[in-house]
Amino acid sequence: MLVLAATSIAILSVMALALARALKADTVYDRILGVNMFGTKTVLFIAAMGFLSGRPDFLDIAIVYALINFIGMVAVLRFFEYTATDDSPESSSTSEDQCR
Amino acid sequence: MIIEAASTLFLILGAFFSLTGAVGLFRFPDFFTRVHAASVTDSAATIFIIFGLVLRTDFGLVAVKLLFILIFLLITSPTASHALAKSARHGGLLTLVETEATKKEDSD
Amino acid sequence: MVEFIDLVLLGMLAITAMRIIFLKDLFAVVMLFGIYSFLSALIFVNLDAVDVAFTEASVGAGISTVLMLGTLALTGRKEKVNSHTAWLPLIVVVVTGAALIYGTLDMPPFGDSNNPVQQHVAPRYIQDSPQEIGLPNMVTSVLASYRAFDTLGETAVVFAAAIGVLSLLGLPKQEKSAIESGLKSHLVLRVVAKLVIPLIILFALYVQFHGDYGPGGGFQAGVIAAAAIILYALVFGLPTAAHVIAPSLLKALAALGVLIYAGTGVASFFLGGDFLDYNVLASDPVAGQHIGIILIELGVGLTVFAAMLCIFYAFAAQAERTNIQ
Amino acid sequence: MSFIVDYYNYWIVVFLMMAGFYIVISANNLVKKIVGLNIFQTSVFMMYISIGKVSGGSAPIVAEGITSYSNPLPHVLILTAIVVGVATTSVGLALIIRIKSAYGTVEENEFKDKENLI
Repeated sequence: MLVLAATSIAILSVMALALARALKADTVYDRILGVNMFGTKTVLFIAAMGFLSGRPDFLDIAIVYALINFIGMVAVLRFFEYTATDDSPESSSTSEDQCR
Repeated sequence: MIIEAASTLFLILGAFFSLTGAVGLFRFPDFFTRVHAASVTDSAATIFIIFGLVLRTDFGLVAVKLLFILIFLLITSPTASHALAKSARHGGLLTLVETEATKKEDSD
Repeated sequence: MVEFIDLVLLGMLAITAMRIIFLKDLFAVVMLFGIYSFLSALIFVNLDAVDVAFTEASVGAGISTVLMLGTLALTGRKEKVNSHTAWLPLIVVVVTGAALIYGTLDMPPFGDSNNPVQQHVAPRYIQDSPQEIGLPNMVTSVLASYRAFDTLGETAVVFAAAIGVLSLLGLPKQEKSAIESGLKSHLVLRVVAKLVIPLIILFALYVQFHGDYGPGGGFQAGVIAAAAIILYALVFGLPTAAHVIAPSLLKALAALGVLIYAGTGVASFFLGGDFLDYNVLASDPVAGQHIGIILIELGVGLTVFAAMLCIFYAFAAQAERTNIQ
Repeated sequence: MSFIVDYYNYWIVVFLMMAGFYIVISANNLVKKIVGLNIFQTSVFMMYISIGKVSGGSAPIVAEGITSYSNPLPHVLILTAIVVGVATTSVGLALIIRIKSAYGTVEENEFKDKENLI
């Protein structure tokens, strides 16, 4: 039980770090990386939390998280393709803005 | 007893790998190394933690669901990292070495 | 432990909300909003609302993020900086917030089992629904049987929203010579998407039919199935997806779902019961409840699937039209 | 101390609600307003779910060995509210797209000069 709690807290702190990365990113890509890591760690956190509370039959939610995280990533990449063909000077300048 | 010990070991390893990945997310110098740190540890931590949890079930439906999550994450997470790195490359992001090389060219 | 996790998650949520206020890059705002949805879903899991968490994770984080990104692709991703400081809104917000916090002091304490809310209808649902309806998942029992009227209304709202979006934006036209779009350069992604989409659809079916026993049900299953097709459309382009599932078919499906739902009600009418009273659908009341719940969950699932996909098609068609011009 | 434990949940909900409210009334960009509206909405959801929580209770799905369940009624209300919320959000976003194509801008303060266009 103690190990589960420790693992949950470790995952929770990793989530906090990934969130910090997503909140304060140098480039857009770093932000997406933070969001992606946050998503995968959340999946693990839900799984661990289910065992911690003694009802591990709610893993369906973790599966949904994994699915939606992936779809969200693909949507973001697709959005980049649009803005890259649409107005590439503007979109590249915005990423530069965040860079510096 | 052995199963419990193995589960504990797996969970601790998984937690350790996740933490190193998070540190890597901050400490590595350029975006591509950060992707590397994040995605490699992501996969390792997923494998360890899920196996650690599977050992705590009675190997029924819950274990099957956990394995489903594992397979799904092992397929999608590296793909997402790869696609992200690829589009960052297309978007004109440089590695640290390349940035230094361009700086040197500028100063020459 | 529950309180500790709750506190940490709520803290993360508050920080994310603060960051959303000050960010000017709308793309980052939408990304953070996705995190915000995921975090709130986690809080729902922690507060025992597994069905709600399921819905929030699939609908809130998935569909809203995709739709907002589609809108941003059309409207531009930079928010213009306004020079004047917004003092008046800040004062309004602080005063309202102070009043609300003063109001919370009169509320019953968090988590107390003697709160008024826990005394009235909830005990009946908790004690009697497993016998009356015969399902372990009380949320499904209440949603689909005790409050079936309400759910019929909600399904109709989703249907109406789809009609609204279609009348505003219009569906993609099926052209033979449509330009190939999609993520052409991402070969790995295309292969993996092909691998993953059947898994997602399988999982959607599981959620649809297992919703009586675990978290899940028609709303969630519809959205997950729609998400599978959305993934297909994102990776392989809208024309290909519209070729697989035609927009005209979706219109019919959305209407069919509401029709199945209302039709179940009318059927129970003709069998001598009240509207949406499933007891009369079979000789045994519990079996009747089962049939009724499966039927209306199917109706809900179909409507939500078709409505969400229609909405996505409409947004994506707008985006592609602007992209081509 | 027990005072804080009893109420912190509601306070953070109020904070989030006000954050959403602030975005709605201060932002000029319509997309950001929609995001603010969604934050507001989510905080209301959280309020309901907090009210339905029973300490020591478990998720309202019958299982052996569990005696205390959280209140299922708020869950039902919020479950449908989330789906309806996204449906209405999508109508709002569709309206924004139409506004963009009609006026060429989604910034609220830029509409002023274009009022006679309607």
